[in-house]
Amino acid sequence: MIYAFAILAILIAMALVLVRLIKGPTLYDRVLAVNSFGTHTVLLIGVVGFWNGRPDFLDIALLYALINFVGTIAILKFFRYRAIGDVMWTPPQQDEGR
Amino acid sequence: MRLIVYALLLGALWLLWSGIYKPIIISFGAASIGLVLLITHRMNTVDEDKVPIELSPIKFLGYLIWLLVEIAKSNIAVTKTILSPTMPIRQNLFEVPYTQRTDLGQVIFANSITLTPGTVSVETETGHFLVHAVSYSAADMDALANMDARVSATELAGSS
Amino acid sequence: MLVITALAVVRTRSLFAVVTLSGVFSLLSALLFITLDAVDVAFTEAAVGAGISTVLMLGTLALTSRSERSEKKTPIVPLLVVLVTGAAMVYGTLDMPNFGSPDAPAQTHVGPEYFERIPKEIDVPNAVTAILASYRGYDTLGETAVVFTAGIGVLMLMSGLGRRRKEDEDDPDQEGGSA
Amino acid sequence: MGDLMETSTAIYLSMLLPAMGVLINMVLRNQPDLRDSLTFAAALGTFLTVLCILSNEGNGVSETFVMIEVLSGLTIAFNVEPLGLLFAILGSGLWMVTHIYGIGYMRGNKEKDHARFFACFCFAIFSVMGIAFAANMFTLFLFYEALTISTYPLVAHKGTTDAIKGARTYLGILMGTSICLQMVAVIWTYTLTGTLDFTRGGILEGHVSNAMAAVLLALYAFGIGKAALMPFHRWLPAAMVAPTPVSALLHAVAVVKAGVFTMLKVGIYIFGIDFLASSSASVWLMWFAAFSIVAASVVAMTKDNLKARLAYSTISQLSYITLGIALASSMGALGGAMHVVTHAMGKITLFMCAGSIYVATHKTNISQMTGLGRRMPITFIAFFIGALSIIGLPPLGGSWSKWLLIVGAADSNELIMIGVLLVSSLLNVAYLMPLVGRGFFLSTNQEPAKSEFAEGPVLVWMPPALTALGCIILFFYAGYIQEFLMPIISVP
Amino acid sequence: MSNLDAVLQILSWSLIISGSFFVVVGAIGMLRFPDFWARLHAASVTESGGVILLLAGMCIQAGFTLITVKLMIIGLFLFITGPTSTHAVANAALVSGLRPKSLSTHPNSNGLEDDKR
Amino acid sequence: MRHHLILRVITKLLVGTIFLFALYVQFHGDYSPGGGFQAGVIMAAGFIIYGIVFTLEKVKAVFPPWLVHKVVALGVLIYAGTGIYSLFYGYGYLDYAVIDPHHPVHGQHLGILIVELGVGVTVTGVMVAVYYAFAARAPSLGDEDW
Amino acid sequence: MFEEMTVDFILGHLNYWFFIILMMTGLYVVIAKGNLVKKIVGLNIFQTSVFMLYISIGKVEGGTAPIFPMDMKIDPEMLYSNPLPHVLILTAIVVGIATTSLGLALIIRIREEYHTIEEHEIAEQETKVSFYELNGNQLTSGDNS
Amino acid sequence: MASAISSEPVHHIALTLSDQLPALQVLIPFVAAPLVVFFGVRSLAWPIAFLASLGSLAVSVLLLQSVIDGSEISYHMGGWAPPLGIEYRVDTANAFVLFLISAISSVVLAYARGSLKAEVPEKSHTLFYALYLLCLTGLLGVVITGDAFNVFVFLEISSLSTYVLVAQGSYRDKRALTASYNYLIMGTIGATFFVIGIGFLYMATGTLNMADLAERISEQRDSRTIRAAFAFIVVGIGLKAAIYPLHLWLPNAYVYAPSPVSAFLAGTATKMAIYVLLRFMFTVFQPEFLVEIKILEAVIIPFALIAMFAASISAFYQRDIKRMLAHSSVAQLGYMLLGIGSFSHTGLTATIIHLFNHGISKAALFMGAGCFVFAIGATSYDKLKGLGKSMPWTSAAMVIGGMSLIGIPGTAGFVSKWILVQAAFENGWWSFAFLIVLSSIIAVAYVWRMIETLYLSAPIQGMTAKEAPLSMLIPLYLMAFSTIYFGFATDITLEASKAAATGLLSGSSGLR
Ligand code: NA
Ligand code: NA
Repeated sequence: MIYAFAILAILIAMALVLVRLIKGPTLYDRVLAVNSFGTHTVLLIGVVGFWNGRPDFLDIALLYALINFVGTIAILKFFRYRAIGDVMWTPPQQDEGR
Repeated sequence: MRLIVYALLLGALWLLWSGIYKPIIISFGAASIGLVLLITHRMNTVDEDKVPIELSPIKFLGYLIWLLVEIAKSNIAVTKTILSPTMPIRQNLFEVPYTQRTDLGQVIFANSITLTPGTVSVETETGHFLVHAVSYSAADMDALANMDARVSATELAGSS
Repeated sequence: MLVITALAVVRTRSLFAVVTLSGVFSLLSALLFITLDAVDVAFTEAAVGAGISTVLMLGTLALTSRSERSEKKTPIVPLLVVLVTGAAMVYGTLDMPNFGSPDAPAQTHVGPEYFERIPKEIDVPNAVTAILASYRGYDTLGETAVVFTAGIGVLMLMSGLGRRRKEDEDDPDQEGGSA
Repeated sequence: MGDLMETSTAIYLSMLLPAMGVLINMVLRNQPDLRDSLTFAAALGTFLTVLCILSNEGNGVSETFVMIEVLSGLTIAFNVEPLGLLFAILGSGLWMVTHIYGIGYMRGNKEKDHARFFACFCFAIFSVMGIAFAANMFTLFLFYEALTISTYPLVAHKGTTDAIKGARTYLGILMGTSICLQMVAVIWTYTLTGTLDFTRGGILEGHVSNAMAAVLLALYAFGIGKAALMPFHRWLPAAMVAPTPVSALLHAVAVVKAGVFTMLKVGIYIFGIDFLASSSASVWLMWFAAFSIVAASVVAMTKDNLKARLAYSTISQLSYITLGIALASSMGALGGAMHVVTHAMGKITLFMCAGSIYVATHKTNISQMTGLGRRMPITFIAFFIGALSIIGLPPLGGSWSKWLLIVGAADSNELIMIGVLLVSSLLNVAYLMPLVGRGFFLSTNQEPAKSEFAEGPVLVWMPPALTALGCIILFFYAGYIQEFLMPIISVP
Repeated sequence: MSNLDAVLQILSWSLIISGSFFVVVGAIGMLRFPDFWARLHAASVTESGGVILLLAGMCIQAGFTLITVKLMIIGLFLFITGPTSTHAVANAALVSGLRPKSLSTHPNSNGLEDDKR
Repeated sequence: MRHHLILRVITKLLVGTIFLFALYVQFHGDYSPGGGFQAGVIMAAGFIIYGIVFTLEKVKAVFPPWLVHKVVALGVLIYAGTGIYSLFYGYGYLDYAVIDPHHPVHGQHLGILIVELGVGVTVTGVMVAVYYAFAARAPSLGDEDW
Repeated sequence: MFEEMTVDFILGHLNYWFFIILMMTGLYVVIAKGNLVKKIVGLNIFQTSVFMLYISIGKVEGGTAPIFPMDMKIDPEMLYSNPLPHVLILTAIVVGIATTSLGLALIIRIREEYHTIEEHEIAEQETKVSFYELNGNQLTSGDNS
Repeated sequence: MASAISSEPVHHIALTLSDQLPALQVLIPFVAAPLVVFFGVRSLAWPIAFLASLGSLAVSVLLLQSVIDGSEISYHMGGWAPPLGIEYRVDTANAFVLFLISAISSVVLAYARGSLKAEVPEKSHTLFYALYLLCLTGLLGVVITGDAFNVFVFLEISSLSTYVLVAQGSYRDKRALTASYNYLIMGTIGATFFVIGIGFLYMATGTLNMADLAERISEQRDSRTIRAAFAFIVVGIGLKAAIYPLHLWLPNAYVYAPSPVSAFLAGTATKMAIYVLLRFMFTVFQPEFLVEIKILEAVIIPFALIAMFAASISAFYQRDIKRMLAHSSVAQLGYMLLGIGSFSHTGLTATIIHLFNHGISKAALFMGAGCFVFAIGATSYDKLKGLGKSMPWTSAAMVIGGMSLIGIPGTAGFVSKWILVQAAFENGWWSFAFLIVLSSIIAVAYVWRMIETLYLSAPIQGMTAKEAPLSMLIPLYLMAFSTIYFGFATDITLEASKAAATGLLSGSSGLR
């Protein structure tokens, strides 16, 4: 009952975020959208678990939170340094800007 | 010493998450903890970073409660911004000095800044953070300084 | 949402977007699996599909290119193929039992028998693991071999040195950027 | 005389010796004299072995010796019967002759790759022995294909573009017909009757309708490409690019003879003469053969190149044998069988003469050979004798076989065919005699009057002289041959 | 005691509803805000407010069982990793040169507003 | 002060937990969703995030490539080896009853645990190996292509 | 055929058709698109949709996930969804990722050799290589023959 | 090893070594592969691989001996009886194919010892042999299993390892990479189609065991789900079997792969797929079903004929030996399909025996091509001119193989062609008989082109070609002579094929 409402809300939110994911325009918007999507998923798993009456699947929620985190960091690492495992990039001096 | 505390923490986590208290599972738990300790020990040896945890638990809890309140307040503020027809955004990128001694403390501060909607720590530099705010007002600097003090207060005294 | 994601993949040119959409697709399917009571599968799909798969693809993109540069080909043949295949599948579904019906052949034959036998023979709560690791354990051994094969396959394919930027003088894409 | 060795051993030995010849030539490739003489020894040995078989079996039919069963009911098996034995004697005997000739030609003409040449030669003879002693159509087909493959390198020997093209035609037609037509015919036969064994009286009677029999016969007739029945005859002139010993082998000893031999075996032992007669399945073949006889002769007349002329002559002569079978009468079959021998002797003479001329003078066209007869009398006389045999005049062997064919035509009430045979003889004169005439009786202005003795090396003019003598001898022994062959047409 | 139960139920429901509300608000902000930097904050509304409220509501529903513990651990994890992710994204954007569309001036800003992108 | 302070600190704090979670999933596969595959992926994720934040060389020092290769093969050998153990004692291949002939059900349970462990080991190894392979390639793209 | 299209039938089969649409989208991407990475993504979508189809076979109306209570006291009234498709799909997912990782490794190598990951550009390069292979010899050895 | 140690529990009877043979068939290479990786020592890699392959061969011979009388062996994996557990089911059809696969694997491995050094750098050899073993495992596993999903898993093991093995040709020619990628895409689509088919079958019957499926399918033959399942399975397998027009991946993959890989694949991979097709068509769906849906006339036969001609003609136009051989393989597969289409005992015998005969012929030919690669680094006709002189042994072996392709009497290829034409006659299909022999003529054309190039063309100036080493020639000749051997001594192959055909035509023998 109440869970249905929560599920609906989260789904709507996910759809909105999906739009942002598709639209962009920058890379970072998309990364943010993906990360946000992941958080929504974690919540959704939790709520759906409760709704189904079998909330002992929260392992999956934790898994997804972990994946979300690792994935976001990986994406950023890729696109900032364009390869994993490169020597850590040090930014140029701040005053020069880019 | 640290190792034992860490092991106990992991053990508690295992037991809490597991819910099954058969001997075979417990023994697996112990073995798992052993393996984890091995790997983390190797990791510690490999890099120069050690993250000493020098916090006072009780004060930290107190801080957390205060933080929750702050989060609630900022949430409402940003929600107003989102939902209002004009979306009054005044972005700003500015420096915020920190006073924590330990790395962990600094991180707690930085993350707290980010946790409260309206401010995000963007870069960490020597002595200060670069912070971005979405609807900046002069009062923000004071609020942040307040947060800084509270975090420092949770740190244990010790050598830098 | 799943359909939108899939269609977006067709149209988007930015490969980064495509890959993240793929991750999203996996994610949504994991959710779908949960609603279909397939929790083990959802777990695996989330870990593998949304996690590993997306990360690997991003790694590939980082080493290759960022957007699609297709020429305009007429999509007639692929569309035809797809339509025919789809039609064949729909044809096949016509005699299928309704979704979720409990007296489908799938539910009345081997399925319930597993339920009867697992408590007696294996005594493990997770039926999926029981079947996976015991009754059909040989399949799982094969699956492990597949993973093994992919692992050493990737090692074999990628074990050479990648080109270091500085050595790569004649690559036209190359810029003398710093690492 | 008692049995010197078992017939089965002899059969295998007669094939083993040529096979060893292959090895000898491969191993001893760089020691020409040892190699060539050992090969001759193998040839001699083969001939003697076949004679042993002759003494064992006479003109009877031996039991069948099965070597291996390849498919259910299909075996590689050998036996001895008069026609096959005759072919074997012919083949092994003429091998000796052509081998000597080959040595002379190759060395005289300074050809290359002697070892490969003789190795393939040996392999071809091996295949011929297999064909001769085959007890069923399956075995025969096997060795038939082996013969095609082993003679291909011989045809292409010179390695020039023309040689390669000619060899391609050779292989293309022969293999094309054998795979597309003959093999189908064989399998069809097997499906109809369940066996492929050569049996007196044939195996097809009762298993196939008359119309289908005609179709089946067509598949065989055109499928046996080596019999050069028009329109699948083009391989023969195309193979003229080969060195002359090869031509000799092809036209006299092995390939074409294997072709018509197969035709005879199919006609006599698969269909059966009586079945052919009663079903009228071979009437159409008669007309095709007749056409082939005449048309090939006409074309022969137009050819200036001697070997080409001889090639078309062979086509014509082979169709005699095909006609013999198609007449569906015993005499016809007998005539055809005998023609195998007489034509072989005659044609080999003609070819070796052509080769002798080439070795001595490097001339290939008849128009170039004016007055040559006076300088190469032995060769030209041998040619003359061979030509007479082909034309069919007594006292040469060729006259016997032609006579039997005419009788056979009469037996089948095919008077037109008699006419064809006679006309063909006239045409033979027209295309063979000119060389003799030109060689002896004409002279050109450019030529010096002196008549040197300008024959080629001994090894090159001796063999044709011998075979020419053979033509004469055959006339007198033809009767024996006829008697020898009688069992094949008599009903058991 | 049914009274307590009813109170707890209502409490949990309100928590869940408000949590959902914040979730949706955050998503709306993601769409509405004009540039990346602003959207960062919209996302963090979901991350902090939405998560805490929803999880709290579910905790109450679950009562004093292992499930509550699990929920709390999940919450803790999100608490730690959420801001870290956000920070990382912002950092990446900054380093690559992305700048906010409009900046207001302030004594403590380090002159970055001069660099427009 | 080094950069990425937050990432480094948080990662250091979390990796241990991630590994523990992985092993939890591994051994609780019988009771709740989970098992070898999932556990392997999570385990690898731990190494990967360490590698991302702390550089590839460091994670290679913790989990050297030669060890990864051996681990990859080891998992398969464990799984297949269990079956061979059954064969050796005259049972069908992978018949777990051999482990405890008097209590076959218990044997089943043990067998499942062992083979799942083999699976987890291999999956960890492979995922880490794949990560090493992809990460070791230097990119051949310039900045402008981005 | 159309007589059987009752509402119940359509509703009961809608999910299958939905998954089929997804599958065909994925298949279309694989076949029609020329970018190598996109093909792999399409392949993934195709495969994942097949998995969805399988899992939906196993679903029982009113059933729940096939994990028994900890104490193994199974309520006979309780309906569980069929675990067998789950087992198969778990295997299939893993096989899918294995294929994907190999495909991506190949793409990286291809990029290094061809400097592109678009099918048509690769084909152009390959045609050139084949052309030189066949005709290059003639160009260089033309003077010899 | 094992012995009859009896134990207490009630229902267990100890299994002897000969009982364990089905499991050992796949296990030996299966365990050898990770062992190679685990030891990581390059000098051990080849010996382990070779010994494993030989072991596998020994087991397959033993298995073939015990089932050639028409019996069947059933082995329950994990001790669980089907349909709950996975079953290995050995009858003559798959025992024969197992024998083929392990025999070719062993000979090619012996050959690879010398050949690989010329084509793949030494540092990759250890993993190469490990992948080779995995490929072998996959092939054997697909053939021996009696469970439909198990087919998929082992199919993917063999496919994935194949993709990587093909890509190893990139050291010589970078086009190997795209060939491998295209193969991956098409192969995965095929495998997924197969899985869809299995899914439909499961939906309709509720089981995955082949024998059980057979029973249940026969009760509902007109179900549209079953029919759709059939279509998807056939198309999926058809992709792997390179049935025209789903064969597009094959030429490039065979050409650019390292020579031992081409030889191994050409002899085994497509044959395994044809076996799976046979197994599903006849044992699972059973002959009555095939008759009902008229698949044979409508689809199999037309595509068989198209393959025979189109592929033969394209083989003729190729300018590279390996490419010619690859197209030739597609054509020869057409013959196998035609045998299936004739739906008679003779026809199926022809298919199965051609599976074997073509396998050994093609393996020999590709090994010969590999010798050319070893000597001169190329296989295109313009570089091979005149090599008949300087590489006589290799060229002679190629001639032998070529004869078998054409179907010259005295070779294995002739035997299968004969039986096929016989089958056509038995069905009264005159035209097909002619078509078969007509396509053989095209084979003459393309084989003869090779022969002319080798023997009758002037060698290229400056080309120094030495004959391949003994380590490569001996396995090559072993394979080439077996082509001749099995052209005469057909008792084993013929008996096995006939027994297999009988077994297949009688449908399924039900659950054990
Ligand atoms: Na914030
Ligand atoms: Na499985």
